[in-house]
Amino acid sequence: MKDSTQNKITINIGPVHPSTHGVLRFIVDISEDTIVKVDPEIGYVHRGVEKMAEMKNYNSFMPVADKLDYIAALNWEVLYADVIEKALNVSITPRTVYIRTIMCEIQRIMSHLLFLAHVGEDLGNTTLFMWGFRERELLMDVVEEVSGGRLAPMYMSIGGVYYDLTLSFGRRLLEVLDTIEHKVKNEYKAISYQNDAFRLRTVGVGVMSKEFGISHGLTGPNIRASGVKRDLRKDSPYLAYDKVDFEVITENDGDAYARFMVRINEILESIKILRQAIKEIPSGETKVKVPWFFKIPPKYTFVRHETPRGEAAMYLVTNGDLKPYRLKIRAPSFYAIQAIKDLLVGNKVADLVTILGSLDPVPGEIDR
Amino acid sequence: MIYDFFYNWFNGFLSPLLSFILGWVAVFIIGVLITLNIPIILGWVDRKLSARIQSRYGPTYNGPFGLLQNIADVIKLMGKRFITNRNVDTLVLNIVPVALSLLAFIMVFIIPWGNPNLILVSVPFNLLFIYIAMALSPLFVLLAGWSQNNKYAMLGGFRGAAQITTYELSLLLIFVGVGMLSGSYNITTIVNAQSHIWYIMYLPIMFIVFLLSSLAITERAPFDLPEATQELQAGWKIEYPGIRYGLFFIAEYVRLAIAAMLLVYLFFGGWNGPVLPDYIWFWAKTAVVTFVLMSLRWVFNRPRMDQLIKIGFNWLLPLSVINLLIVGAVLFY
Amino acid sequence: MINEEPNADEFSYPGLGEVMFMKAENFINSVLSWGRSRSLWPLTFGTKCCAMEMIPFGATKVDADRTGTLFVGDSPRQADLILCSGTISKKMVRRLLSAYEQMASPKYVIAVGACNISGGLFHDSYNSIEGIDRIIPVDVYIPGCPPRPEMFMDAVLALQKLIRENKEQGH
Amino acid sequence: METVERLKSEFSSSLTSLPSTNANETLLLLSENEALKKLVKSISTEFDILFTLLVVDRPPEAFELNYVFSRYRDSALLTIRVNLNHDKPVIDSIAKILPSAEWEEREAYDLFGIKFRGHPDLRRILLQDDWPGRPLRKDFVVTDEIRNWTGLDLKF
Repeated sequence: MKDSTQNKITINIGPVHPSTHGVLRFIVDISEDTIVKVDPEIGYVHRGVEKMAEMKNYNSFMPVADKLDYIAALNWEVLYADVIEKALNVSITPRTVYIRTIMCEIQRIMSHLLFLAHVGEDLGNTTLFMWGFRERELLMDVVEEVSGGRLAPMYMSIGGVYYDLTLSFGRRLLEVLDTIEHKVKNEYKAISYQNDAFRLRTVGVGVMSKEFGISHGLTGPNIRASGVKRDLRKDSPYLAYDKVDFEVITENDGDAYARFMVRINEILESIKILRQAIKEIPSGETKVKVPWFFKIPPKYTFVRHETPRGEAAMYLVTNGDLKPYRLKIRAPSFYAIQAIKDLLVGNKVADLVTILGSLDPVPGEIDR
Repeated sequence: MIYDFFYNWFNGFLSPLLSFILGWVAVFIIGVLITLNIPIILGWVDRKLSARIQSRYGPTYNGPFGLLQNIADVIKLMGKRFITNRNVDTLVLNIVPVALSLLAFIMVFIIPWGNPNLILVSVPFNLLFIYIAMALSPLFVLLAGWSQNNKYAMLGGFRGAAQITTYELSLLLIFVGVGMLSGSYNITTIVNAQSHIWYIMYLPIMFIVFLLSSLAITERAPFDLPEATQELQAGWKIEYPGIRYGLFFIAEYVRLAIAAMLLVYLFFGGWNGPVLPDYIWFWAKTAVVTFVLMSLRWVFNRPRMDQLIKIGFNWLLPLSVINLLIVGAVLFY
Repeated sequence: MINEEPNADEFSYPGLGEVMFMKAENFINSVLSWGRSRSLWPLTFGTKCCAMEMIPFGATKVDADRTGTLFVGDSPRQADLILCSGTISKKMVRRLLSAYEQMASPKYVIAVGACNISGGLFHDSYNSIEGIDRIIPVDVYIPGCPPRPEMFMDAVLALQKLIRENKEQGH
Repeated sequence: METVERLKSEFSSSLTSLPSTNANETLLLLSENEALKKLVKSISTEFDILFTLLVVDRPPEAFELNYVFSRYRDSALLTIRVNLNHDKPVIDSIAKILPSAEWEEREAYDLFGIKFRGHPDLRRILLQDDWPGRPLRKDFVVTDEIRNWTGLDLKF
């Protein structure tokens, strides 16, 4: 046998590359179209968010939290608001709880649709890409109707939400959900998960065992695709997740196709949650009075939520000042990208984009 | 034959030598015009079709229905600065786009355009000439990949050469099969032999094989691995700015048109058809085949390189051989 | 005499050939600028939120392809326009510069979003650049955090107008 | 929890329980830094994921490292707190035991300058190699000089 390191080529992928989902960089050593070593390099959108948190007062940090993960902005807004409310010992009204649940689930569907679109793009199927964005726009309009913003809505405030839901919101959302359910079950089926060419590229690619995922700290849909039944919405319910009925989606194969299917099924599950939440939403106030400037006594506050990409957490350290003493952000994609350097070895170079896309990383939250 | 027409027309009032030269010049100009117009028209159709499949509009601003869009693209590409990297093989780098469009030009020259007389220059074995023009392209793809001094380009060049070489084999077997059935490698003879029954009835498997092979040889999605945007940026075209990049579109779309026309000639009876005049039959068939070839691009994702080669060698090649043997056996008895 | 004859040494009327040449030059220039304006292929240099609004700009609802803005997604060599969006961190600056330098002239730059124009929300961060016009020349700015996809369309149309009126020669 | 009882008997002298403000969280203070590796090894069967590594800079005394462990079975959390000398912040790496700690430690090295002994690949992760300073330290002030620094040698 010839030594495989002799005819090794080192190629650089990124940071500006159509399939890196933003600005990630991979320095890949390949030998005869097979990856032998990957060195992921991150930090291309490092903005020093954790330092900025120490420089701003609690309310001023909200727009920054909004832009941590720009695909699931509302989830991070809810998480940040939740941390501050926990530290302040403020309890929000029941209507706010439901509004936040609805917004989190809308954002989850939007994020997963974008994931489907990006996997389509990575595999060279531009139509799936365009369709994913077509359905995402429908939900964007719904979010815009309530909050006035599309991508970074700035809808959550500390102690509630900025505006109450509009009158037509529920009816409109249900219409959109019907459309999306129909499209996911029919059109997407034809072009992606029942399409032989799609299965050829994803089934058995990037297989991640249960042990591998656990030891590398993967969470969310990525670990659920490997058969670990773990969902914070079920395990330690927050918001209104203990009042709605839903199932934790798992797949057993742990390959790219399983990760794709978990997301497809989670869209349908989120639609189920939304329909219940719209029906059961109580009336009442949407805000608890919290002053703009406030101090939090010295304490450690830890809150974690299930964002579309996995378990996100914020660890807030306060020292009785107007600003946080330290805010640590735990980004689920950070661990996914960390795992990719062991996951990619032995695969074909063309599978790099498939595996990377199926892990659904977002550089915004990786780099913070 | 259009050359004969011009020669005879010029010969009416000029000397034979002069009419020989002028005849070739006229044919040459017509060939160039056709070659240049195919990418503009087909490119527009491609963009509009893809847009409608993806529930968009496609180009609308430039001219009616965006018809002038590709002309604007060409003008823009011609106006770009002619830049070349350091450390590249400049000669090879610049020869490749010209050579590829020249191969396309040759194919335009020797294929009949919907009528046995509508052929620029008639060549006895024009099917084989077209095959040769197609078979030469991996050489230039490889040269392009090598000359750019870029790893993406080199990988793309290797991929392109491997892909085209793999699928050319099945293509050759198809041509042999058709040649066995009709007894000729001249497209006019082949079409005339199909006046009663189309060859798709004899060679159904080969039709599928030809469909896939022609996609692979034209390097269009889903078989656009050599230039896979998501993997290799632009593959072997990566360092070509300006009009040199535009020339690749000529090669791509002319090969697409030739592939569609060959499908019609070899399997669907060419211009044969009842009641309606022959050119309507031919262009209707070609339009349908082109539509199918184009829309395949927007429905399937691309396979991996090893899978593509596997499909070519494990399925398409044996199937072609089997079909060829059956045809041979039937013809022998 | 009020109108003095110009001195023949200093001034002479252009000859016919010169006029023809100038007319032809003007015609070629106008055709070129029409082509350039109507076929702006962008290099999507998206780093952050604005990139997520840049994709709907090319997708179904707004459809950049209508104006000839084709997302070829290829290398910088074939692009005419950088749609530079999102925060540019200090690590990203040299990549932006090299991507810009790889493009063939004439090339144009659109700065998208508050972070890109002035640092925006992250202006007091230790790792962001306060405006890409410190690094590369910018032709059109799109404000917003993030801007809507329609604003991208507006910016591209504005750039097209500038190019057609020869106010913007590219770099 | 039985794990905590077991750990306390194993590391009796160096492990003290602290009151935690969060639900489901057990907070333990490890006073002996050298024992960290052994401690992590002994809990890694029970708590299988390093959920996050929170570093708090408390000048002039110490860097406070909070290793937050979690497990997939339920939502229990275990936080091990370690204090490091502020002038010479060095601690053993646990990246070999838990692969998920590798990048967290690189990040702590990058942003705080904490050195991890025995780390397989200790480089800067978020910032480029020639970046001046450790930005998340409390003595690092974001000045105009830092904000205008691009790392490029631009001449206009």
